[in-house]
Amino acid sequence: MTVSTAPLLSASGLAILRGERVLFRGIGLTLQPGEAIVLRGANGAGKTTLLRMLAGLTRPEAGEIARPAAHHWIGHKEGIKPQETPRIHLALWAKAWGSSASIADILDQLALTRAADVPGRYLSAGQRRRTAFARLLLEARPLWLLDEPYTALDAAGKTMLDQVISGHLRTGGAIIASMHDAAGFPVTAEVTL
Amino acid sequence: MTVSTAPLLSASGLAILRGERVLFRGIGLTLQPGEAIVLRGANGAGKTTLLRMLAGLTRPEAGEIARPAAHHWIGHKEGIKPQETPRIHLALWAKAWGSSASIADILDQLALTRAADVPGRYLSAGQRRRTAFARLLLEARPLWLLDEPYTALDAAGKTMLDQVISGHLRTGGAIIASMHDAAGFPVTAEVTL
Amino acid sequence: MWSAFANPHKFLKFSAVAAPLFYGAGMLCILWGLWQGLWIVPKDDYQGGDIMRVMFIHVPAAWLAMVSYSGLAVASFVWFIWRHELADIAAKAIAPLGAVWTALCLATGSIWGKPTWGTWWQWDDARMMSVLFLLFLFLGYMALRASMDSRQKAARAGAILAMVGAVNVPLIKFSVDLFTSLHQPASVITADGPKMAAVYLTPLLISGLGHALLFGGLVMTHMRTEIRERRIARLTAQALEG
Amino acid sequence: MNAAPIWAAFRQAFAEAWAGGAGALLPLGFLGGAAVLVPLGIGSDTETLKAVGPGIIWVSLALSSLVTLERIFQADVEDGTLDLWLQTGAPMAAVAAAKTLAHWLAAGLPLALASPLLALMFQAQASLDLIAHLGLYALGSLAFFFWGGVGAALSATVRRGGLLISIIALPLYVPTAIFGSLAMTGGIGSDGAPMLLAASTLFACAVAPYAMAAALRLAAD
Amino acid sequence: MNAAPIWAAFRQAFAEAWAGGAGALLPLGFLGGAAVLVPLGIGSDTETLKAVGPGIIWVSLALSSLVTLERIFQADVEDGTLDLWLQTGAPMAAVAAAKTLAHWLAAGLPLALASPLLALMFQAQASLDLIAHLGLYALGSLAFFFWGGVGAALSATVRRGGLLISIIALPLYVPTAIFGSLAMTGGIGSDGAPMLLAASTLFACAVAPYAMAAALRLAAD
Ligand code: HEM
Ligand SMILES: Nc1ncnc2c1ncn2[C@@H]1O[C@H](COP(=O)(O)OP(=O)(O)OP(=O)(O)O)[C@@H](O)[C@H]1O
Ligand SMILES: Nc1ncnc2c1ncn2[C@@H]1O[C@H](COP(=O)(O)OP(=O)(O)OP(=O)(O)O)[C@@H](O)[C@H]1O
Ligand SMILES: [Mg+2]
Ligand SMILES: [Mg+2]
Repeated sequence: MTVSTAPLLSASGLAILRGERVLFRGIGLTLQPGEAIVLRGANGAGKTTLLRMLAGLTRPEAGEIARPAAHHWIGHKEGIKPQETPRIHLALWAKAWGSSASIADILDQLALTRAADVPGRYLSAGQRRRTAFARLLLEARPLWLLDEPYTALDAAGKTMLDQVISGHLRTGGAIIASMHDAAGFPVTAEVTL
Repeated sequence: MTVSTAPLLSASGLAILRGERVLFRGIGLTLQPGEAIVLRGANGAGKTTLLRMLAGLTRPEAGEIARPAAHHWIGHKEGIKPQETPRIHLALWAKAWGSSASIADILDQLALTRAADVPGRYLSAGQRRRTAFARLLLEARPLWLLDEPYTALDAAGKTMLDQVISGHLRTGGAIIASMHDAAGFPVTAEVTL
Repeated sequence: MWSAFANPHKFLKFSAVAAPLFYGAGMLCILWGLWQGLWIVPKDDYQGGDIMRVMFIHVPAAWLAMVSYSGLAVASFVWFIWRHELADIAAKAIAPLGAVWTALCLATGSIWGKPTWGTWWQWDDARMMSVLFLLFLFLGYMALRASMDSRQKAARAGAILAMVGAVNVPLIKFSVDLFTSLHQPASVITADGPKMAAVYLTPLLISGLGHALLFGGLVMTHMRTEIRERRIARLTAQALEG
Repeated sequence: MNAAPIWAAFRQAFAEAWAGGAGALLPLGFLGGAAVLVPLGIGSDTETLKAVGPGIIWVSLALSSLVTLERIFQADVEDGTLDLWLQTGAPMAAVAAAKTLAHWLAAGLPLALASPLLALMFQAQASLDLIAHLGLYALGSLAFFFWGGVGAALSATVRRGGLLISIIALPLYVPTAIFGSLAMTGGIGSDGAPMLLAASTLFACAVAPYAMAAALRLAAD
Repeated sequence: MNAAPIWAAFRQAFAEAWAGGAGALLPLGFLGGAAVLVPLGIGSDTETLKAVGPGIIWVSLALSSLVTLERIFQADVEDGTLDLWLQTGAPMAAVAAAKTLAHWLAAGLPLALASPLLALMFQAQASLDLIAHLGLYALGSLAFFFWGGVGAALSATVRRGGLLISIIALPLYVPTAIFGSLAMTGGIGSDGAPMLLAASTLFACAVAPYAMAAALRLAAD
């Protein structure tokens, strides 16, 4: 894949203030299909803030972001309502995004079959994370923005997620993930805040 | 330390139902001073539920728990109010527990000096965890119950926590921690759910 | 006999016989009371003429409304302290029935009030308001139970509410003495014994007994259903466990 | 415009509104409770009650719309759902309108439907007017929910913003309340009042969603 | 008994009550809003207004205690604070009472203090009675907050349990509302009413904390 393709995401000169203080400035990055960038930085360095910015949720103080591709965003908070079971949650977003993926298959792939009908309020921490990751499989989108994806996952869950991410990268997708541990998928570059 | 000391915690025959289903049954454990037990189990196996039970928060369906020693509990949720800064949070619990520890020192030890006056609502995920762990140092208590303690911590944070835990064990404390990764402190036994 | 109420198995056996007996005896008493009340006793013009005959439903219903709430509170207390599952089953069974009898008291009271007091409802009347809120308490109790996710939690939450809500019962009973009310003061259940004329009193007491028996029978039937449902749930869980 | 996300937002909000227990029964309980407490304080003079009845119903509608709305958007911020909705590609104003409509259907409309009963409790004469009033209450409460939604969205990041909502939303309620009660009392100048009420509701439905969308974007930032 | 945790609970709750924006200004806004909306619906006949004034103030107190309390315990459950309080070793009933008291001081008492102003808005004659009434409102609202706290604790695990709270708490409010309005209207048999009001408040303060504690233990389970 040496054909020069258009980047899925490019940003330059990003800066943000938090409480009168510059959290970071001059951050730029470019992401081509098949690439994985890992964000590193101490607690409170601004990884979550940068990811939210790239997702279009937070307005940068300065800098430019171009994101021609569709993206998925999985943050610290999973976006599952207390009354929503994983099955209902996925059905809802399948509907909203017009996806026709098989929800039963996705639940199976994420080992959520047993918890499929437990309301969000009672899910375990790992089950909540898995439900959020299930959204990634609902609709194919080139760009994935993942904030500390390994959080709360057991060993099997991490392996499963690594496979999903590797598969995504192989088929021309790209990811940016913030992480404190070693990544279990091929990393193109690391950005440290 | 071969002198037979009284256990800090002992439990036997613990069982719980969740949604008409037995989550676990027949769980028993005994914890002597200086011991560390790690709880293992897949996502949703019941680690959090067992820890809450040992902390006296959840009522077991069957079984006995004897907990003669005082304990600290750090769960998935940190117990920090949106308007509380780490400094205020620690001052509050120091007051409630009648502790006279130096809050400035503790903030320093957890590398929270910069975030000491940021309201809970704006803390980063790791800063929230660190604030919760700071409570462990406010008052010396023999038994620590920790649910996935490494979550959201950066490398430096994990090292720091390992040191704190090792120190606690050396001075006759004991811990039970649920974990998905390898522990960075000496583990006496693993219990798998 | 009391042991039968502590042990679900014995209770099932006991109630299999007792519930139909209660229905039968209860219906007999009620019908006799109604027959006396509607056709035999003289009408009392001071109490609104023929409409006063509604008394033979209204007063037993009022008594049962208070008694059933007290029963709910007592059963909740027993469950809360001793964790007798049957007490919770009883509480759960009493609530909807208590609501029905309370509604009956309100409805008959209103119907009686229109000709005698000239109004269906009097908003600042402590007796009427406190009975209305008794109905609210029953409904709130049911809504609270329904919103809890497990049976154990529903029982605990319900018990707390039922015990706290018991403040309302004395308020209902003594409201007519404490406040100026359109409603007449008690004339049957008073400290110095009944003051009502015997022609009215006997059928009224028999009716009251009838309502109590019918209520008791219905509670037992509800409890039997609930016991069986809990058994099925338990067996299903065991089967799933393998 | 793709209607699927908007429809999904509506369904989610509706499920959420019904999840907290017994659904529409509860706002009814709230309204009933308010209606019952008022005369306790006021006394039971028939004339006074008849005079205050419609006013009390309006106020109860306004207050219970506030209680209902307090948590809508705040919960979305706290559990991360708002992030997802902001990124669906659908216009956020439409999503916000769908959510508000769902909550109105679950909590507002049942209140309006119960209003004739309440009016009777307040000694009103049973008449066809009560049915007409039901329509006015329904219209008015729709406006209350939309303006309340703006307040809720503005205070979504402030924990315990419920009372802040009241301060923001109550002034917005005033025109609706004026036209509504004018339409009902039928005094001088009340001929056009139902039209004015409808117009003010229409205005709320047209303007509030954009305000909500802007406020929600701010809440996520 | 060690008072330190109880005092800490009080301080935390007080800080929380004031954090959500402008603190006591907000309940005042709420009460003011209600006071403004009511005459709008009722019309401005002096006699009617004077008659309904005290009732409206009672109702506003009751409703705003509900709005305030909705989030107290629910927030504690959601952010994990409840777990900490349950493990302080201090009696949970005392902690719950301290929290309730703090919220009453921040939101209930200011309302009571504002009542003479509101009464004047409702065309009441300025007189010393208004000050006496202030005391009655303060007493009564304390009972409202305690019973409301029971409702809030019971529905703390149910999201959007606010409306469930209303259904639970309103019946518990009745004795207080009855005695309170009786004491104010000063009709026949009202001699003992202030005493009865005080007794019902005392009863609430004595019983409600235990019910709250039991309900909170349940919410954490
Ligand atoms: C909706 C309105 C009414 C309600 C909520 C109501 C409620 C009650 C209650 C709770 C009792 C039981 C009192 C006790 O045992 O101490 C009772 C008894 C009674 N009620 Fe009513 N009532 C209403 C209307 C009326 C009316 C309109 C009348 C007739 C004018 C009436 C006549 C009676 C009588 C004669 C008793 C028996 C009292 C006794 O002798 O102990 N009630 N009612
Ligand atoms: N209003 C504010 N005042 C002061 N500081 C603030 C404010 N809001 C946010 N901050 C700071 O901004 C930073 C936000 O960081 P962010 O959550 O992006 O960190 P992160 O790199 O994701 O950390 P973690 O690894 O802990 O998740 C934190 O250091 C926080 O203390
Ligand atoms: N009401 C309920 N109905 C059905 N299942 C329930 C209910 N409440 C809890 N559960 C199940 O109980 C389990 C609770 O597990 P718990 O949170 O203790 O897991 P854990 O071992 O801590 O998992 P994790 O590693 O993901 O944190 C989950 O599997 C959850 O689905
Ligand atoms: Mg982060
Ligand atoms: Mg867990």
